[in-house]
Amino acid sequence: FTPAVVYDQAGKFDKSFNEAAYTGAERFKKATGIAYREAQIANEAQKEQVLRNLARKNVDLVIAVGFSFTQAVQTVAAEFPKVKFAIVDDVAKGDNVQSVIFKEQEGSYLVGMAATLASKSKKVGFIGGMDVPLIRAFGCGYAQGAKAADAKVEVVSNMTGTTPQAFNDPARGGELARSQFDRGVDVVFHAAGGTGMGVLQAAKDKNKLGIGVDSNQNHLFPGFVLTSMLKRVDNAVYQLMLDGQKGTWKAGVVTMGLKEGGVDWALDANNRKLISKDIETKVNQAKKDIISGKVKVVDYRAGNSCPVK
Amino acid sequence: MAELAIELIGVNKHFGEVHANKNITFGVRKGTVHGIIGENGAGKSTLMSIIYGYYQADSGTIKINGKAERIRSSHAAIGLGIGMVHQHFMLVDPFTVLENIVLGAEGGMTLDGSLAAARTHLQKLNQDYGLQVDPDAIVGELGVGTQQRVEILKTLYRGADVLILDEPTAVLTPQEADDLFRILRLLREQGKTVILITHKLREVMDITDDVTVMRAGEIVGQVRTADVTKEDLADLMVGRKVNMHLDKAAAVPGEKVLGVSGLNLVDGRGVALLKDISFDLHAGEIVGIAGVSGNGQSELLEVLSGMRDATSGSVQFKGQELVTLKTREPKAAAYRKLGIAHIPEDRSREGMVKDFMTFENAILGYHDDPSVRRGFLFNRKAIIERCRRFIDEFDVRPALTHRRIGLFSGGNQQKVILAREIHANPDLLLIGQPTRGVDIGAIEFIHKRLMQLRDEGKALLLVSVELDEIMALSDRIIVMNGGAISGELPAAEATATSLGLLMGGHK
Amino acid sequence: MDMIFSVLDATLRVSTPLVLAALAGLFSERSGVVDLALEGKMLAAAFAAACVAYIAQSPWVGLGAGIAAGMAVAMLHGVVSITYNGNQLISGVAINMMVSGVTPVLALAWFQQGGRTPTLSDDARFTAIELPFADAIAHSAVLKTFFGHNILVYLALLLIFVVSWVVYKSRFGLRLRAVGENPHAADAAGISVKGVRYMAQAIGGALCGVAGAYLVLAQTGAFIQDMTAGKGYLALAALIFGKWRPWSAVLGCLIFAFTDAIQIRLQGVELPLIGSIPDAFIQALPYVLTVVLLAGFMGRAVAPKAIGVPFVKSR
Amino acid sequence: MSQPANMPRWASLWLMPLLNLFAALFVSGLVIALIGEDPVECLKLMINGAFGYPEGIGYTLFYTTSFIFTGLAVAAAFHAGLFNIGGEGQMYLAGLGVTLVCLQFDYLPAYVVIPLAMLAAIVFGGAWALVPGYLQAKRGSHIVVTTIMFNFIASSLMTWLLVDKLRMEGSQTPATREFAQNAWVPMLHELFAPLGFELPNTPLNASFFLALVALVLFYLVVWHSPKGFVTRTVGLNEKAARYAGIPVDKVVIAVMCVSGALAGLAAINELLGSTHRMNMGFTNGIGFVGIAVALMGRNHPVGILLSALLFGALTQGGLDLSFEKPAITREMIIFTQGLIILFCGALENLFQTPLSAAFKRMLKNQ
Ligand SMILES: Nc1ncnc2c1ncn2[C@@H]1O[C@H](COP(=O)(O)OP(=O)(O)OP(=O)(O)O)[C@@H](O)[C@H]1O
Ligand SMILES: Nc1ncnc2c1ncn2[C@@H]1O[C@H](COP(=O)(O)OP(=O)(O)OP(=O)(O)O)[C@@H](O)[C@H]1O
Ligand SMILES: [Mg+2]
Ligand SMILES: [Mg+2]
Repeated sequence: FTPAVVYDQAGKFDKSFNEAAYTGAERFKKATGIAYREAQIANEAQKEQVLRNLARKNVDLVIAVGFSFTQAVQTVAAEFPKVKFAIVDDVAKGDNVQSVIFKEQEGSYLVGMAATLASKSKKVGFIGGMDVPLIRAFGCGYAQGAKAADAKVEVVSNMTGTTPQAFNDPARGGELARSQFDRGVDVVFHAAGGTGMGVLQAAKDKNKLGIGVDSNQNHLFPGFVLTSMLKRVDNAVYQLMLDGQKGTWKAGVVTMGLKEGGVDWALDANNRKLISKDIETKVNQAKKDIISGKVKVVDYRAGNSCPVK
Repeated sequence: MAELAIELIGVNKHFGEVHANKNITFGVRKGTVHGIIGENGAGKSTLMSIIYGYYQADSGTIKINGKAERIRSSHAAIGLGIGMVHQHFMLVDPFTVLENIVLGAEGGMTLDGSLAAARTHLQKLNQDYGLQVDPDAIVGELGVGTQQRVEILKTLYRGADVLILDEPTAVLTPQEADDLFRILRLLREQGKTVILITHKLREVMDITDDVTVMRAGEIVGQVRTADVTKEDLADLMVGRKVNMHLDKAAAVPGEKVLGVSGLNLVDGRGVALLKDISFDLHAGEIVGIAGVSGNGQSELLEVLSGMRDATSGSVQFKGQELVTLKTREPKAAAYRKLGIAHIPEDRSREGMVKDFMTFENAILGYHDDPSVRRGFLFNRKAIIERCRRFIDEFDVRPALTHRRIGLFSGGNQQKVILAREIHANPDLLLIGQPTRGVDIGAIEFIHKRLMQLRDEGKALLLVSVELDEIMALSDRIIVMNGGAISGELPAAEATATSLGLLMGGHK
Repeated sequence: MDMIFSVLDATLRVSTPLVLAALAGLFSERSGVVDLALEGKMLAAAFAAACVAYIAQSPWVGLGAGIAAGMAVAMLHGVVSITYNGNQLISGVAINMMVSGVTPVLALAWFQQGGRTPTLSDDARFTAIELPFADAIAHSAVLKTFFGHNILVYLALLLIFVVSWVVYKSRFGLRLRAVGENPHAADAAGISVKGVRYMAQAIGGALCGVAGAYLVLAQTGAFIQDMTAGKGYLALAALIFGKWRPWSAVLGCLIFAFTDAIQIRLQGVELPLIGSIPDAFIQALPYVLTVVLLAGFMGRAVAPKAIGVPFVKSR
Repeated sequence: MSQPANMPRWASLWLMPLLNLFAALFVSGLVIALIGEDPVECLKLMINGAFGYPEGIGYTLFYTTSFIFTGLAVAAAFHAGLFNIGGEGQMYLAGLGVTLVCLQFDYLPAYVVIPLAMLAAIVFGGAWALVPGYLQAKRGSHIVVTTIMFNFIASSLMTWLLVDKLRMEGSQTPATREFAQNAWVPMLHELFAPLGFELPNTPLNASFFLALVALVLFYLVVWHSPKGFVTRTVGLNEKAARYAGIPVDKVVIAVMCVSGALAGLAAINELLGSTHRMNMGFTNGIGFVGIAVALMGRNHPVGILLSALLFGALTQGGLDLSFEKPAITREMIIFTQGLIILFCGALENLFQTPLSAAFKRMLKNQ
């Protein structure tokens, strides 16, 4: 059994979902001793090429990371019906394709609540990377959570830029965070990859709180990272490979929400002191309510709009 | 024998396959003015550049004040008391005079101190040599004559004992040239040595003590000026008999080709550059425009050639009004099509594209002509043929159609431009400084060609700062001063004195 | 009031690396060498500063390393453009690519953190310094802007004065300008054209070094792949905008930084009459403004005459 | 620069660039060895990846196609003395034109919609370059600054359009819907299939021929037509251009339009030849590579063809290499590209002195 992972343009070490996928694959390798192949594309045309190449080289399961692969996966999967394909972050059609999508809004909702509860100024901030629907879904979930905790809270939101560079500009991230702090924000959540490093750094410099994203970033600046919104791409990739190996892999759409452990908030030794009992109970309660369906978090992508501002 | 300031023994210099200086051996006596003459490309500038450390000789010895020296850079030359005023001025245009003078000889890390010291020194030099140069003027805005004085001041400021001047008078008016010579004589009196490169034999006879004649990289003669005549020098230089006197038949003016009346030009800053200019020009005559440069001649050419719009007035060309002419293309192109050709004053910057091949320059301005195109493409063969004809007829050397024109000597560049404009068979030819920097052989040729053109019935308007040239070629002479016409007289009646008075604005 | 302060404060912070890079470009371009390599110089400096500051646990050593790296890249640009008379535009583009490629490779090899360097602790960074009597002027937004920054911001401010003094009032400055305008004239005056150009590269490299170090040591606390994010090009644009004059170039940088600060604060804000403008348009604001300013007020920019032309002794 | 007289033409035309290429490869080899890989093997993998098998060649030529267009775009402006850094934005906007046409009209037959899309690419790309050109000509705004700014503005504009206006219903990818087949430029493997040739399935498409035609036309126009003559005159000596009666402003504007249009044609290759939809950021640096391609190719079509091919090969061979050798990352490839540009494009005089000395000695010995 040979699995393979294909990273998108942002690159394997994007401190975001590509990196999380890499972590998952590594975990699989460690657990099973099975090596995997990996590839990274540099432009549009290479997407199909790389997928096709891997399919041809007797790879059993090809995992494409990122919504930009959707089209390529659909095309190539149709050409190689015997090979299993998977895509993370979007839905691709095909009888041999599994699509793993996350309910980012649910995890964001939780950290939004935590943010409001931790905020003294009752102003919380959001900093996204590039202005795309996925990132807007983060922001929208966050705003819903924030407002749920306190309807009067103000959510200040910024996007970093309009090119993929927006995920790699920590200086600008820091500047955006500072601008929000100057406007009274005291907790800021970033969904901006490498740019977010600057956000968290600025939070620390200004003695404010930041919220990490994707992986657990609490340890980066202990005492200054309130929590992290976990998006377990690593789990998803690990699970995909494991299923592939065991033969339990199935085509179709897999949605990873709070219920499935696909998203979560992070509580560990690094932020233990920042999270009061009150926050912890309220957030965990919300988590339960979402899982049980009592609380519905709106997905920005569903209607291209957000119920709260 | 007097002491030698500079002595060269067996100096050789190659540029690739060109042997620019062949086994040069000669000496310059201290405290003299030493002339160096020779055709374009004879190797004069190269030789001087070697003395100034700009180029390194391939072989040979250079002695300064009797001591063999290796001059590796201009810096070293300056240290040995050598100063050079280059053919193309080596000035930084946006700098002030003062800044240009201290450049490279500042004397301290900060500028304010250096400039203050230089200012005092400069005042003294200004006084000693009767130079009137404003230390705070921007060099780029100065006239060439003043720029040259700045160059001389630069060398004096550095304490030069030997002053090399490469074609200093090529761009000067006679008055400015006279002034330069006055300065050079003063320098000689003070014991300085001057080396003077020039194409003007009159100047050589006027001021030099010794003359060295170069031809094709070699020294072909070294004489005391007192021992020779102009004609001897010319023959020595070119290697054949040169006819220095133009035989001019009387003009037979035909119909009126150009009628200028009440022409005015005011620039963006409100300065009047041309004031109420009126004159006529007929077929078969040459009208010369004399004047100290900067008195509107250049602007007049620009207006008449369509490169600049007049503010008011009328220009009638073959009965057509040009000033109000509405054209879709730029006026310069429209005028050319009507039959006005133009040889610009600043040939190397305006009249040609240095990086273009000869054949490309041969069609500059005529690139839209049906005769050079085939559909939307060029007719390459026709262009080359045309260029070849130019080269043959005007004896352009080297006779290469595929050589960057920047690599040709000034005289040969001028011939290509001349050929191009004459070939267009214009009714009116505007000519600016036709022989600037050109050697006497080429001058002879160019003058003959212009006369021939006149005799074919063309109208020629000639602007030149060389009074000799104006007087030799023109049938009528118009003198300009301060943007206005200060007088007009038949060439036969003109003398240097009468023209000089008019040029000074005395009616 | 607070908004004004916040904007001015951000302007100062954001403009600092731009100003330093623009001044660096000024030396290079005034000497006649086109400097597209500003980006690469800065990025290399950021990388070196991050690595060394982390290892030495000292921002000053990191700054030194940044300066050294900036100068090293500048020397490469110099060797190509000055000694080998190479095409300066190509050299700049190539150097930027090389630095952009090699830094993450080295970072990965040395720190195993995916092309990043470890996050610096506060001891290894330049943090805000509190100036005395800061409170006394707390009522003035404009004055307050100048307090509570890190030392490099003040260094940059100081350097503007130093640079404009050097360029206009020192012997080196005179030679620099001469070499960029007319190298043949400078050469004839006994000045080593190549020497001056190398010197300009060295100074420019050092300034870029400070700029790059600022990004890491003052702003982000770690090196991240391509973290200069086009600042070198923006600085170059500001330099051209300022017609190659120090204060005008600084003004260009300030305009960029200022509109950027405004832009950040305008995102998502409902404007009277217009309503909410898409973020994308607001983000384009600094660039649109630059174009408008260039077209409307700045007039023709006249570059140093010899810029981009290798100096070859001949006429 | 004057030609050293004692070096044969073939040496300066072929030998020196080759030596430079080797020098660049040598230095990158050193770096590769430094990270513990075998440089020779890597080089082999790379060359094999680019030229060793039909599919590799297909991809190499596909990339080459786009690079030719953006390279020509930069070169065209260069001949008029303009440094157009805006190829990226012009290509992006041209993509918008193509997209709008295809979204509206892709039900029309191919022979209508494809030319229409090409026209749109030319018009949109040209228009995006026209503004900087106009500002340069009439207001003296420096073209380098304005084109950089226009790249940023283009990317802002396109992000907004793709996210909020053109995005396919129900998808979260900032991309349009797929264009109907009518609008697809025929792939080479499809074109050749009826002739009995079996080519691998690669994005190489008929735009490649368009690129070759563009190269030839470029040569003819620039060096053999009055238009090119006028352009080069403006580029080399503006004063002489005015003297010659050339409308300098108009030429500057027109050349910028042509330049933008050429960059725009690269969008045809990418959108109608390969992705068949508009993705956010589809230009992907192709416009910038065009600068390197043009400069290295000395703004001459033959040079542009060769350097576009080199960059195409690096893109494709680099992918294959990093595929086989995970240690050779994308960043290593970028570094190598930079080295090659530096050595071949800027250090062309590196070996001049030693080489001409060698030739001199050889001539003497004969
Ligand atoms: N930099 C150079 N590179 C190559 N060849 C050169 C260079 N400079 C001069 N030459 C060659 O050397 C010869 C002598 O040139 P030089 O400039 O010394 O002539 P000149 O006597 O000063 O001419 P002119 O009267 O036109 O000023 C020329 O014919 C030319 O071919
Ligand atoms: N870079 C060069 N390469 C080859 N030859 C050159 C070069 N520069 C100058 N020359 C040669 O040097 C000679 C003299 O050049 P120079 O510029 O002094 O001409 P000129 O006749 O004095 O013209 P002008 O005074 O009008 O500029 C010419 O024959 C020219 O071919
Ligand atoms: Mg000469
Ligand atoms: Mg001469």
